[in-house]
Amino acid sequence: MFEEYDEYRNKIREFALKEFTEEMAAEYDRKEEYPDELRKKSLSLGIIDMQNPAKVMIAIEELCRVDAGLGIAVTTPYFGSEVIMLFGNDRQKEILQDVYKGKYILGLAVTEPSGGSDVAGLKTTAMKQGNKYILNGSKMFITNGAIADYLVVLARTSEDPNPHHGLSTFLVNTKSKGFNANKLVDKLGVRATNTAELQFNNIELNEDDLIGEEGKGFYYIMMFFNISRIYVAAQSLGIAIGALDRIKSYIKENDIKDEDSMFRLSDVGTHIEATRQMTYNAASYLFEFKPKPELTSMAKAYGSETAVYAAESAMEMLGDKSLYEDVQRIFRNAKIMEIWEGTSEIEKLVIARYILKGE
Amino acid sequence: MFEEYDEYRNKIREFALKEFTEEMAAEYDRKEEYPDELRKKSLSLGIIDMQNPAKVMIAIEELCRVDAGLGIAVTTPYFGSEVIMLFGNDRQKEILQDVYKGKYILGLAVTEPSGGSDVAGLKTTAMKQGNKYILNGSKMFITNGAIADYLVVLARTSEDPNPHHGLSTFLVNTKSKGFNANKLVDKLGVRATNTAELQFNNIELNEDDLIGEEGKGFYYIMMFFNISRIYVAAQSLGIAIGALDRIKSYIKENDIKDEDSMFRLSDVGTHIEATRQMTYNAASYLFEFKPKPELTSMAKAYGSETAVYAAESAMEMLGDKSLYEDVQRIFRNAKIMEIWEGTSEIEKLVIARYILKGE
Amino acid sequence: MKEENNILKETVAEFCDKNLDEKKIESEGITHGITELLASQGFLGATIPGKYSGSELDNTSYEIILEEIAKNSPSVAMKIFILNSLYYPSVKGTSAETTLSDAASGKLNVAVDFINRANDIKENAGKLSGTLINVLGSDAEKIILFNENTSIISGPFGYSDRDFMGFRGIKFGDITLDNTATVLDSKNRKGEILEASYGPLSAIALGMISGALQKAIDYTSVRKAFGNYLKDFEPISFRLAQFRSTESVLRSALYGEADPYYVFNLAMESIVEIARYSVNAHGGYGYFQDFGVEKFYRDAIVMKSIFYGNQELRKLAEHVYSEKINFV
Amino acid sequence: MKEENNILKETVAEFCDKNLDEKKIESEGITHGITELLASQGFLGATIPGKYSGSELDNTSYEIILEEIAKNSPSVAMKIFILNSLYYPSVKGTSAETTLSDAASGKLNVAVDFINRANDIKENAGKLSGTLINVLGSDAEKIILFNENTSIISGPFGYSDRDFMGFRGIKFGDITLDNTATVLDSKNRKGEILEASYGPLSAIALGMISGALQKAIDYTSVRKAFGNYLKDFEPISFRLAQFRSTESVLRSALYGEADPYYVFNLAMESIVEIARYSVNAHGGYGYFQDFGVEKFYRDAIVMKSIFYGNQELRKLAEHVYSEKINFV
Repeated sequence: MFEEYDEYRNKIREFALKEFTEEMAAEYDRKEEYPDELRKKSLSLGIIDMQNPAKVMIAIEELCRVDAGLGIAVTTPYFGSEVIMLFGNDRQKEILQDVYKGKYILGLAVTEPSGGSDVAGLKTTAMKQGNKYILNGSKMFITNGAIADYLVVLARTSEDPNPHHGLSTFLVNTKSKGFNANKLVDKLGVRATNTAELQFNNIELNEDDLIGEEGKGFYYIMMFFNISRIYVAAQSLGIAIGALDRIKSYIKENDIKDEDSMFRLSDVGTHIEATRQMTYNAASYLFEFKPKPELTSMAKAYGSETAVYAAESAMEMLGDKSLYEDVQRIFRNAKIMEIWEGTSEIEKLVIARYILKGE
Repeated sequence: MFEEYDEYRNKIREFALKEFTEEMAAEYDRKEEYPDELRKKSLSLGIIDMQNPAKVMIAIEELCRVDAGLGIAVTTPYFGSEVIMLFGNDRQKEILQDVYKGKYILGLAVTEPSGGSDVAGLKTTAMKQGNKYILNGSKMFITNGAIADYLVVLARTSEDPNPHHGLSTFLVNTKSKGFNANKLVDKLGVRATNTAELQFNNIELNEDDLIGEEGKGFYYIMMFFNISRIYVAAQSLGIAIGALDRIKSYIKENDIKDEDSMFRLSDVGTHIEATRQMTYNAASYLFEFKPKPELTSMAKAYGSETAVYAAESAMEMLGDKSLYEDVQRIFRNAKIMEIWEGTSEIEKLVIARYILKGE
Repeated sequence: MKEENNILKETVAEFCDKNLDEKKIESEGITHGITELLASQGFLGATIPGKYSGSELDNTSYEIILEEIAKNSPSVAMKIFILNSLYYPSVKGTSAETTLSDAASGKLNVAVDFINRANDIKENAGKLSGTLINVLGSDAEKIILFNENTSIISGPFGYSDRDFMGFRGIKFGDITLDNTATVLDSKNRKGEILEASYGPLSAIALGMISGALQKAIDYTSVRKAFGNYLKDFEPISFRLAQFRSTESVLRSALYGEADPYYVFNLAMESIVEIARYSVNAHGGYGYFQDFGVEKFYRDAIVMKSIFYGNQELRKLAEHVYSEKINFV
Repeated sequence: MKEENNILKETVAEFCDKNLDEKKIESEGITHGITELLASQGFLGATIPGKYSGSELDNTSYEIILEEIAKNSPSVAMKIFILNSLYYPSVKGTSAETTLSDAASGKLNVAVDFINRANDIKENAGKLSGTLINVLGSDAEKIILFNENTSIISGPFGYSDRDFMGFRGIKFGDITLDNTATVLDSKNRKGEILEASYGPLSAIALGMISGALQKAIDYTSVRKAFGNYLKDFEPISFRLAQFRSTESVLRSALYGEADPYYVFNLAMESIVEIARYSVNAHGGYGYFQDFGVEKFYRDAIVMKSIFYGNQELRKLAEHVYSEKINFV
């Protein structure tokens, strides 16, 4: 189901090679700033097609292959849009259209300072008072947190003995009174993306800010993660291929022949091939609405390890030459893959559970 | 292209579960003997269909999943048949039909005592004298060597500065005068298979014993290895799944809950999924006559590591319980996967070469 | 290492070279003759008091003996370990202490059922009946049982052999009991005894690592492929060299000031990989008993399977965190 | 470890605690003030003779200083290493030896261009022109060059900074030369100098391993997830405990009798994995400089990239095989 997109893939690759120059990638990495002009350019050139997840995945892979910081920056303004697409009301879907047109930036706020991967344990509340919900709490490590116009926020709307119940999703305007975002700096990598800590102080939300049904937020978000994880696998795949590109160039340019390098090259290439097969296989189930979450989790967990392995291999194989800009940036970018959208630890528990269920 | 064989797969699985009892597997492992009655039974039940490589692959996987010693013993009497199928003359193809009918056992004799993976460096000669070829030399680690009726033998027919030239393949009757086979014993695993050291002392071969054209033997054998490697990947996949089966049973029967075991289970399962995707993907190119040797080599190298990893994991997770018959046999069987049909070292050089060729 | 230790090391190495035919031991077991030789050299009863015909050696000397012998035959090293590190502390201070004399002089074959999978063992006034499953040393005449108490049972027993994956020099199988058992101790000392054995077990592991690796280094120094020595191929010699680093660091730590817990842990984390790759370095030959390298791979995984599981890792983690952990 | 060594260890640890703000060093570099403090404590010129204001310490003491400081700031440890293990042996016995006085007392900033990617450096009667690429310590006033000869070049230089992946406390960049170079030695001593530095480099690596791991152990002891401490999850605490085993064995070997070659090799083979996993154990927080753990991951890979490549592995393999190898 992915071969028909070869032309689209080439187009993305050309865009990335043309726009993601070393100067630009290094500059945004140094400044730790979001490259808003690239977002606009990518929209004007039709790089992003959120209606077609296969294309989104290919775009992520090819953009991250050239630079993950810029690549993620360009593909992340839509982060959380699947939640609105699937469960949002008409007004929310209109806002989403404006996101797609480039008018707004979207984000998703789930993780909390105390929570990490423990979604059900979150402490942010949106208790109903009359026909309003009053949002209170804080969120951590929120991508686009300080630049988003709207955020999909998960909060507790009722106390329930089952912590998975009683959670709901809202579309929150970041211009709301009581909203505060604190940009987090000095990240190891993907520094062209914006990460923030958020505070919600008695933000008033209307009933039509609720996304979908009250109390179903946990399940919406889990469904969303089942989709977004495949995109992280694609980010990882792109980063790994990018690292392999640099290794290959280095070997060719320096006429490297030693067998140790050949073996390392082979191992990196094999891990990438495994990641590719697992990612596209999991995606083909997912995009045909027959998701196999264990395959997605495997692709994400294995893929993130591959990204890190490929990046570290590039550093080690290039030796002190790796200290130049691009390879060391790949190295710093790769690490986040093992952390966001569910750490590898969480993925592995999910996988184990599915394996034991199977015959 | 493999899903249509689900029914066939079930049939094989049933056969293996019924015939490969623990008693039988343990007995042939202990005796280090070839189970000829199983070969005959598998033929009479139509388990083997050498005309259809997809089915061969599935049979190998499912049989090795239950027991690799017996599984390989049952699927190996045809070893080398692709060479005859593709390049043999009518008489040779008739013999091959008899192999398929169970009348004869076939084998392939390439490796030499001094050679290992260095095929082009072989020393066995078959020099022409009049209208005869005189075969002299020795072979090492030959599967079916002491039980085969016929062997496909690679030998040097002319001195050529290019060591890849001047090699030819012959179909040798093991009843020929001057043939001697010495069964090698005390193998670590796959002890139901027969392994031998061969001596050829002035064996007279006729012109119609030559398979295909003189001087093309090296290329025939390399082509054969491109096919047989995918079968080794399938053996590895089967062994790994078999190890996972034991781990799952152990976890369920003993109600194991510790997270360390869950992680190990997840890692083994993920490696197996990667092996499965790579193996079937490589096979789909190969069986449609568009081989991508680098994908086959990746599947073989990665798969053999997975088989060993899964088997070692089973040993370690079951602790002292692994010392019972079946798990420890899986462990001993798995190791050969990294050695035969091209050590992992050779595969990795092949893979590296292809990666550097690609854009 | 001190001069006297080096002399001991060389003496043991020489003894192994001359007297231990490791292939024969693998297929025929440790014969009575070998046991007596070990005893006459003072290796068998290495740490046992002199009054019981032991050599009363210090820990370092004991570990040197285990390491050197394990390089050649892990089975023989394991036999010595069972007597000195498991049997001796089990009978020490009990009525069975006097059995040490015969044990250290090679006249009495002893074992400890540390795998301890009793199958419906019933105790009736000190009389045990039932089957002991998977006893390493099932041909012994005295066997220590770690059940609720520490007990000694006396043979000769009827035993059934199993094909055994590792430590093939030692009999392995089930024992049917119809005998008198003596309770030696009112508590099970298995935990403390095993804890004290991390050093000696590490010495055996180190010997196995060293033995396997040396075979691989020797083989790759003389074997050619594609016109070059195997060692000329970087992926092979680099990897073996890295393993030698691990071996060397482990040895320095074992005989130095390191915590035996940590040495044992790193040894267990490296031993299988090193043994496995040492087999690989031999190509097809590695798969056959004749080359003497595959046994290290078998013995390594058996050692891990028996001595290094979830419980040991929990203890290690608590050791590192210096507190009791409530594992999820 | 001897009592005096333990006292030194504690002294250095206390010094770091009080005086080294590792986050500030990461973002602002090693200030003149810090350098002077290091000098006044005698850490800066650890091995340099007393007549040059050094502390003339033995190797063990030097390594203890490096390890303890690297636990806190690998950059500072690297700065001390550059002076003691690279600069000092380079100028020893040459006309530039007297510069050690100022260097050891923190008045003179020195560096050694061991990456040594000269870009069209031209020499004309001792006068060098061109650009030195990627000099670690590019703000130094005296820099040793390992070209065909060992030379010293004197600044102050014009230099351009690069954003640097690791050892951020030390300036890293290019230096444009238009200056007088003095040839100190007629042969390049880089090889032997680096060889002698495996011990000190291992000490830095060990400190980094230890620093990263301690952060992870501390964090997992207090941080909760799903209602449990992170350490309660076996895959986390087991792995950290295993890394602590490696750390402990390495330390025992480094300060014991092990071959520094082997210690260095095992340290390089473990450091990145340990630093990486220590970051992971911090979840999202690990990705931010503020938690002080990601720097170990960056510094670890830089250390490997600079000091541990194909050449070192070839040397190691030849060391193990005790012969020259003709690598394919």
